[in-house]
Amino acid sequence: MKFGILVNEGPFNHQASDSAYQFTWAALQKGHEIVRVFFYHDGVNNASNLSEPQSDDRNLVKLWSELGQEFDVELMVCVSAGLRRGLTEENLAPGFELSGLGQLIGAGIDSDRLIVFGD
Amino acid sequence: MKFGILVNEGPFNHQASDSAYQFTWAALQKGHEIVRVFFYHDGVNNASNLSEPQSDDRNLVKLWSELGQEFDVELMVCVSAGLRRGLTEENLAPGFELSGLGQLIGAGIDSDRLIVFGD
Amino acid sequence: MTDETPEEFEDDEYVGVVKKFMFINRKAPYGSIYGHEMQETILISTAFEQDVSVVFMDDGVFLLKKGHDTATINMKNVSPAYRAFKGYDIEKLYVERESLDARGLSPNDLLVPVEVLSATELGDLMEQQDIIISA
Amino acid sequence: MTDETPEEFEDDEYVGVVKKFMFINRKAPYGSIYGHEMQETILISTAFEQDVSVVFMDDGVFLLKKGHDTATINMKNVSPAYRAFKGYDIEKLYVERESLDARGLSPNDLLVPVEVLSATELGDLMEQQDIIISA
Amino acid sequence: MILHTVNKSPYERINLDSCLRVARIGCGILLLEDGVIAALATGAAAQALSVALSDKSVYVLGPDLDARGLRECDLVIGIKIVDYDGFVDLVAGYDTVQAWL
Amino acid sequence: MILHTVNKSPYERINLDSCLRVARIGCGILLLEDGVIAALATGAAAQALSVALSDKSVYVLGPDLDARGLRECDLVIGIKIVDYDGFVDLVAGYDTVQAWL
Repeated sequence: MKFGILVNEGPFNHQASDSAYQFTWAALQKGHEIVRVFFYHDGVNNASNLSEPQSDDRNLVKLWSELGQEFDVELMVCVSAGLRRGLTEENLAPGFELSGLGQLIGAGIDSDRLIVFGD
Repeated sequence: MKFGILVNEGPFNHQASDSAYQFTWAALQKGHEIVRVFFYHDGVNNASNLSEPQSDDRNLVKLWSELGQEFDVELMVCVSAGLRRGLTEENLAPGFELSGLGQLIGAGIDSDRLIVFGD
Repeated sequence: MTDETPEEFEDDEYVGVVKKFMFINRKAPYGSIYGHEMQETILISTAFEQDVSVVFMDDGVFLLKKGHDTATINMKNVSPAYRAFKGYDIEKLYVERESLDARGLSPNDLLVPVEVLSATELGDLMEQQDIIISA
Repeated sequence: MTDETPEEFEDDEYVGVVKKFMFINRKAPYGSIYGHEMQETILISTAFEQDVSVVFMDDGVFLLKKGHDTATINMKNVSPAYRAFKGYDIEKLYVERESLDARGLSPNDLLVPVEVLSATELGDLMEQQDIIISA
Repeated sequence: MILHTVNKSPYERINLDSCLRVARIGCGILLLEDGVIAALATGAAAQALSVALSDKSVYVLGPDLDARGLRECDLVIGIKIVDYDGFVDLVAGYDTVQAWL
Repeated sequence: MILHTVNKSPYERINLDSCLRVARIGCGILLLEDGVIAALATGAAAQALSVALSDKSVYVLGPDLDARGLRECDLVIGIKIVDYDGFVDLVAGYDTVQAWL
């Protein structure tokens, strides 16, 4: 089955990105297709290659980045929400790309299910 | 009177930084002293010089930055919360500085009142 | 309102696919950005010619309250974008009756015409959707 | 637990100034980071030799719940830091009775000894503070 | 006495309830941001605020009321409207501030 | 039918109430993140969930229960525990997902 994922919060203040990551990972392990993970609102902060979590804590930017590359999953960051929050091409972690908000609607059209994670 | 200000959220998802800014501005206009504005949790994102809000919207990073310089107010960003969220010396807006969390306690000791703004 | 114009998505990739999209607004304006940024999502969706419904419930009904004056908090007023919805053919606007009643509000307090649904009717409408985006 | 050791603040600047600091935790663990990052603030405060009280109320009582197992959500367990509080001489821990009762919890469910206060007693204690930091 | 600040709507979160449970006689309560919604006379928090007004002062931040399209005549009687200047004066006038985030 | 997800505690926010008001017979409700707190048999949401269980399915995410020190024996009877794999199966099994954020 085809899933689209929307992440509305950054990797620290809320659990949204953790839950989205765990869900996405489990879905891939079960053989489902992830059409796209779209990052909106403060969710764009999940794509920042400047983030350096404590060494004994999980690193969600790295986890998403690796998942995106290993499973060839599109990790799309809303360009206008990102611009406001300081996300540019230069500080995107590998595997993430900036895109228009239309790609969120596209994810809804192309997916059998869209699942939203937020605060 | 001496005020300390704590800001726990970034400049977009929540109104906390707006309220803190308006309060701080009003306090300065009334002749009060702002001992320190301390940015913690996602509040560190208020210091990012990479942030580019829409042209017709307020720019809280710039507003804080200007207030800090014009009134010589300490704008201190928790270095460890900042590191996790990608805030480093290189992307601090003018007037902000990275500091240890002890400066929050110091603000409490040095102020007559500490006011917390968050989600 | 948005940095992107809907026009830039007018390609042929999605021609013919029409899904029922529902956008649900449940949070008050200004205290958080969700309603405001959701407006951009809703406007962009019009370029894809989908079957779009927009719901306001819980404190989301305050997004449509008449008389927002944001000058003294120095934030952008969300009202003009809702008034512009009609021009983008976004006409299916629903408000939950229970949310209005609990707040002592009536449809006359709202700045655009809406259809008022009971929680049960709203639940039935939700069940007909293909995609639900909430914030 | 924290990147900074309290020791680095052991300068003489604040010697002799002792204020009553109260830290109030009202949010559940893991769903948001506030309780977790508040631990760092509380630990740092010990270097300043202030009169520190820590309150757990509303869903903040779950921060102290015994038996947290965070392996399957891949997040850091908040429990060890609370157990370490005693070693930092953070011994004034208060829990609101009404919050425990509403959740069907008792002090035996908590991983460290606490003093249970009624809402009224907690209000009186709050009124004695110089600085209150909440999140 | 404490100045309690409440920045969340009573329809979204329980913050105001917690504040009112703990707040002592003579204290102040300032509603700001989405918290101003609690001040509506037609709303679900009106009764609790009326009770609170018998032995506490309740304030609401005018700029946040204006932003959300709410007016003075919509409010529970006895609640005082302040602007940011008034907010500053309240903080200076009470002894401590507790934010119910 | 819809799978409703609720990620907030019923003691902090009104999300579960809103979900239960709108949710139709036969739908599924998944409690996750701080939302798992609602599933406690000794808690204030127990009664509402028991009623919901008469014509709806209620699930709780096990990893989030474990993290918060809650166990299966603490839960309202009838609520089913799922892991992330089970979460994926639920999403696939219901027709749509509505997140009560």
